[in-house]
Amino acid sequence: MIKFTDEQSMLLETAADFCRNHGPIEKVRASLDADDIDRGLWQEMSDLGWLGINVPEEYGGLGLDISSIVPVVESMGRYLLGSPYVSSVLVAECLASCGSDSQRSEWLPKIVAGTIGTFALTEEDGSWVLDDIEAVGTVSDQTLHLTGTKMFVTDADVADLIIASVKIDGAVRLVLIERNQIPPGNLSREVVIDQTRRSFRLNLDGIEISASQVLAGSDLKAIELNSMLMLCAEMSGGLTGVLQVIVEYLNTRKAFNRLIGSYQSLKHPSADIVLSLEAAKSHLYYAATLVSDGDDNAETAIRMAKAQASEAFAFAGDRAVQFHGGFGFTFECDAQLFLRRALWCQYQHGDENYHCRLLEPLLLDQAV
Amino acid sequence: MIKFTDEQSMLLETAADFCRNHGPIEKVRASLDADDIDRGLWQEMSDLGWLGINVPEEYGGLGLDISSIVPVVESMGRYLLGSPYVSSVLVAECLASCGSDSQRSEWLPKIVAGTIGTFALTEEDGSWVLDDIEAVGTVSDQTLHLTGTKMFVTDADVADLIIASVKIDGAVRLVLIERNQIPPGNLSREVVIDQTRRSFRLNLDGIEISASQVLAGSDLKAIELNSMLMLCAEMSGGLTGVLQVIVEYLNTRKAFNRLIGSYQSLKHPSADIVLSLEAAKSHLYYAATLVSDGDDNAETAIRMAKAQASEAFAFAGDRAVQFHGGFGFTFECDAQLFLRRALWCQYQHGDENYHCRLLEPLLLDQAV
Amino acid sequence: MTEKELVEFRAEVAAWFRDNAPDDPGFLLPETFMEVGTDEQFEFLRDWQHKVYEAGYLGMAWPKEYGGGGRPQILQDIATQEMAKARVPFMTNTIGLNWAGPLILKMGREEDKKRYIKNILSAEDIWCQGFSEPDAGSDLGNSQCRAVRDGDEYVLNGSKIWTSLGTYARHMILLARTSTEGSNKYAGLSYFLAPMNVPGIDPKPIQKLTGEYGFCQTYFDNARIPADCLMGQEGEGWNIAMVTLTFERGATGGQAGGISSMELTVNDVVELARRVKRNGKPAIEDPDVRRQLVNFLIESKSNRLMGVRSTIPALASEWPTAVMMSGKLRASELNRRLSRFALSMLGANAARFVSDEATDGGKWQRGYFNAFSATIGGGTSQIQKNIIGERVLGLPKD
Amino acid sequence: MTEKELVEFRAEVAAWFRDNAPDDPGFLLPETFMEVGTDEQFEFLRDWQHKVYEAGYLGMAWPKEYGGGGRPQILQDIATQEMAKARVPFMTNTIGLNWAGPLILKMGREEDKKRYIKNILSAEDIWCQGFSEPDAGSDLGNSQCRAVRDGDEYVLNGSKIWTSLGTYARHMILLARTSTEGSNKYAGLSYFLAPMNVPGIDPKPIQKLTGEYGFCQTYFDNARIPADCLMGQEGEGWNIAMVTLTFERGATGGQAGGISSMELTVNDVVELARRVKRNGKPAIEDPDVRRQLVNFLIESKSNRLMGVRSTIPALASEWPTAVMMSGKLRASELNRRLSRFALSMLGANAARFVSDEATDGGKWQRGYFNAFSATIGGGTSQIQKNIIGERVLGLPKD
Repeated sequence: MIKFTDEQSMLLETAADFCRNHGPIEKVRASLDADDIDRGLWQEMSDLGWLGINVPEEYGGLGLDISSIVPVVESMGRYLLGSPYVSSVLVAECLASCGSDSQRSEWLPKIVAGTIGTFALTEEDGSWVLDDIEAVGTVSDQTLHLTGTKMFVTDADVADLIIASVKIDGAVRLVLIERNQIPPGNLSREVVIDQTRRSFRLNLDGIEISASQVLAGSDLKAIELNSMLMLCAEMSGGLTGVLQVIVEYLNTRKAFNRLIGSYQSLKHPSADIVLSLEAAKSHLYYAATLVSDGDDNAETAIRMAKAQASEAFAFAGDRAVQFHGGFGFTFECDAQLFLRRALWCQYQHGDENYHCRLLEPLLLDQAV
Repeated sequence: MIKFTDEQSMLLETAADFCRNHGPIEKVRASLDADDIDRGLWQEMSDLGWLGINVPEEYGGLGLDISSIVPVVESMGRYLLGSPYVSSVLVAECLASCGSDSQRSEWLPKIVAGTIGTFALTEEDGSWVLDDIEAVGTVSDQTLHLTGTKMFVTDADVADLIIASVKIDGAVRLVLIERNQIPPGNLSREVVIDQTRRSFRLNLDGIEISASQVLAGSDLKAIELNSMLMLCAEMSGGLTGVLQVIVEYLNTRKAFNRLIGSYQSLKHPSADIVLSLEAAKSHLYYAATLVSDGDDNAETAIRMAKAQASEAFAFAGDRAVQFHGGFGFTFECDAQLFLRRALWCQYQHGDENYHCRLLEPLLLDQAV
Repeated sequence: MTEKELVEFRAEVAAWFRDNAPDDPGFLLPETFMEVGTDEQFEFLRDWQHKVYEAGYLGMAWPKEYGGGGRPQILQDIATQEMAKARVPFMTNTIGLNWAGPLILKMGREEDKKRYIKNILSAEDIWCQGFSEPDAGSDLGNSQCRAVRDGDEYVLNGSKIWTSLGTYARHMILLARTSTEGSNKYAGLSYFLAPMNVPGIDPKPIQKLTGEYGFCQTYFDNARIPADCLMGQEGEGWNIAMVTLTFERGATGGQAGGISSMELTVNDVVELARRVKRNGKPAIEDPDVRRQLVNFLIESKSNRLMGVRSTIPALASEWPTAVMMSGKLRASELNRRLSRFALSMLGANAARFVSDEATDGGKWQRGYFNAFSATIGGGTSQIQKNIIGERVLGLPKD
Repeated sequence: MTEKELVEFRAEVAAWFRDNAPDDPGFLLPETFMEVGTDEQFEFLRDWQHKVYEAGYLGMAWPKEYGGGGRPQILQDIATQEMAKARVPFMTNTIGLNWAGPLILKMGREEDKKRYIKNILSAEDIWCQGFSEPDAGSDLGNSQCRAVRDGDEYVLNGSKIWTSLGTYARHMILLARTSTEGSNKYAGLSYFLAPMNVPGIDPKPIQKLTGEYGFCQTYFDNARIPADCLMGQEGEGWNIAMVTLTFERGATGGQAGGISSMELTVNDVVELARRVKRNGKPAIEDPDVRRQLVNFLIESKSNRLMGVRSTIPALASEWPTAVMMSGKLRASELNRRLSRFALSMLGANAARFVSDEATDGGKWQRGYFNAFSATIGGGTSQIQKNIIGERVLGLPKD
């Protein structure tokens, strides 16, 4: 029911080591709200071949499916690493399935080599329904004139290509915007709750691209589900990280002459958290297995995983702050880093209420 | 905002004493599933004048409003007393407002003197919407032929009059059925979760009453709200009772050489329960005040009170069983008596989900 | 065996249970062996187990020479799965099949195996368990029930509690104190395969919060049992009890197989939601019911997936014992909340109790009350959380 | 005063606040005095308090001879209510108005009253509080900060934490240890009205989890303060601190009045639900949002009604101290959950933080983070539940 190949095991081991080495929390703290990504880290990821894991072999990748990325992203989540890795991998996945031959030939080898990609999908009202957009592309001759505004475009300033959703003749299409096609001033940094993220607002007004930059396909659902799988991986890793922070403090700090971990009011919620982590990790690898198998139930599995992990990680982050007492209220305490990460992950692509409502028809209204 | 008169204070004091004296738990246990009500108890209540509290003075009552009953019913709930008191009082209230002059003159003085009344409203599907019924009354000459079945008719076997809801010419009306109009065999005892209740199924088929037994009014909403106010009073009392049971055990029983009340996993939920009791009691007397004032917000207050207390009392009952450990699993432990009472009260006239949904338009869709 | 043979075997078992599933007896059956409260229930269930054993679908992997099937464990696993799917009544001799039987096979003398195993499988001999005591709380080490050697007998005095099937059982696995000395309270305990039909052993039914029966308090008043009922040596009782408990937790194999309860699943509750009305409308259409059902489906999926994932070493979490140590907590609390929730779908009819007029005869109300047996018995949920906090996460003791 | 006069007064105050409410300063204001993180915030709030005092709506019931209004308490209560209704910024000198001021009026020397009271009201002198210490946990009795008498001075060494407004304060109410002997740890504590502008007193801002400032850790390095800063006698510190805390809890009267925070109400969140979109639709139309809002409305109504009902002796419950002892727990936990919930209504925009692009400038996200100050400070919610269990219900100590 859950498959995990030797290949994936090896990748997981490498990723865990790599992220542990790059993940001392001081390094993460130094990266908060940074002006640039960690170029050294990026180069190392690229050198390890991680950017090509899900790229077809003909374009220089390993030819594995997107679910093989899960252990890598989970490990990153464990140490709160920030990078354009997930967005680049997802852009590659999207190009591989929705791009034209020439788009694939042009971009996939570049991504394998370290070119950064990202998405511009969400708009001002923060809707999670990806085809609920207002940005427009108007064709005249062979040029596409874009208008509208996109939000939460991560690492947009360092991305070489941005896949954006716009309406062309009333239909939602994906377009590929290159870095040099964005006028200066159209990008502005956003202040987001997870300071390890570098997020931008992208004003599409005045951007002109060639009509050939429209992607052949526009499978928004695939983008949504793949993104969610990656978020679940981050959350599973993050839950592990935050629980370590909690356990360490509960085993160190004393109150009324007892280690605070001996109090059931802290011990029992910590037990709840470890069980929620076990659940999250299980849903994650189950969803990954179904994605890998191309199983029709993958959507259900991913939405379940997203709903469960969103709630669990946000709860753990909240309790982590509370259980650290006065120290938890300071920026210096690592609990807040995880809480912020949890809130980011929870509100990307829909929280538990959203997905549980979407799960209702999938789970309840079919023949048993 | 909450009014409580000296008159009510005195009544409360008398009621508390009375119920404490009649409420040793052994007596309650002896009454479970009994074939008859406690006639002595009933006589005493009648002698105290409690059956006339809300009956207009012209019919021999005290002429107070229904909310004055609250402290009496709360005290009864505290000791799990069972009796046809609430149903009789509510029948009197209904007759006073919906009955004809002759119906009032005939029945109200009798109720003050101890005649038992009850309602037959709910039907087989257990719907809480009181006008969602199928029972029918068909008029021919001056006779009304009844058909249909009613559920949860408490103390029907000892009631002298039963107010039932039936559809006459498509409209829901209330009719007054006298004891001698019910053929033998039309009543059968029901097994209900709260063994202090004596509940019956009433088959209306074959019952014929005079057309003059139709009540002039048919204010089902008033019946619903008044019944709920009484249930809230029972629940507030019940919460007090069950918390006493919990606290006593937690201060007596030891595990691993410590009194179990010293464990936070029992202590903290107990703290939650006392706060929920304080809330329930407050909502109760607020709702009683608004009812007494004839305030338009009484409906909102009662539904809030019902929703909050239903959840709180059922939670407390559940935890009471759990916290008693192995003993809690036995019939001998009093926790189950309260849990059963809580479940009865919760599912009469709608649980918290039902009322919260009804509160939405009342609370959210009006101008702030 | 080949994959094909397994598939064929599964089909065969499924067919047998389809054809042989007992008819509705006309009374509400218990859902676990701890709830057998009347003679008619007991007899019905005993006969059913006997029939399943005769058909060859119980104890399939137990040695042939003692009455088992002597076949591969995988076949029993398949038979058990199909038994569960067929939703037939459970195998009532649970203590025998899952605790005493495996223990005797693992540690018993040859004569014990010959004497007990077949009758455990056929339900000829019902077994019960004598570990807990009224005042010992959750720590078995506090057991006070005495067994004093007197010639070739032991004399028993004291009492045991939560003896399910106590009045029907022919044998008891009994933990009793043979010494009050020794380095610690565990050292003086011994383990017996005790007969129940002996003067001075008196199982008294305990009325449960449901009003029904199913457990006893078993009193020992100078009851004399043969000395060869002792299992192992005097003073080894604690260790043998711990081995027994590993069978209880299902952590190791060795049980006879067969379902031991009518497990309540979320799908049962979904199915209930489709056919009952809450407030005049099918419960499945109620937005609150729908949301709750989805939450429960996710939770039960979590539990199933955890079991699967934890068998893949590469995917172990940093707290690898969490899944194993939490099985009882997760299952019992889910069951309590789920049966509690099922009630809420019934509208006013939630307030009924076991009777013909109640939905499904009142099994939902009774199920909720009975659910406490698992959130309390075998260490309360509160104690389970302590165990997870301390043994899994390494937090300090209270 | 007549009912009519009160009504007129209320109208007058309401009109004044309507006419004098400050304009939006163009930056996000703090919501409590513990969140004042920048000079521009501080100056704005200090000026506002000064203006309210000058208008006569602060300290109305404090004695006229020290700078108060010398008028009936009921008038101040009305003014405070109207201030809250007008949703104007809070009175920033909270420690002075609600703790130090009432204490000095109750127990201080005549010269203290003359010296301090007026400037507390006018915000000329900001006060801060020095009770908590970094390693003392929730028990003030563990305070280690030393005050050693040397001639007509005390020499201070150690540190205090959670000093809000520490960098702006001119005075501190300070609990320090003058003796390590005595029958118990409480006996050696003394209470000071200490100046802050003294060499060796160094308040260092602490960065909060929001990334902002608002608290300090105040270090004392051989700081010398005049001996007459001692309040009462040496060794009376614990008792005076307890009196101070009764003012904090608001259990007794005596405070200057005026709102001390921008209280988040459920109605604020309902209002937010009306104007924001969750997933493309007004949040108020989302069934999960609606249900949650109703629950919050019931809970906040519970809190308000408890306060009212508990003043009616005949309606006291069997645990009459429950309401009073739980005020902080109920309010702080509701606030945390409510602001957390408010976030969830914003859809993807929930993931923003303090900035122009965020809904209401990011006050909801910041509000959630800041909410922990109350669930942690002044005894964590976990400790509060212990207190209710032990002191209200009479359960045994841990």
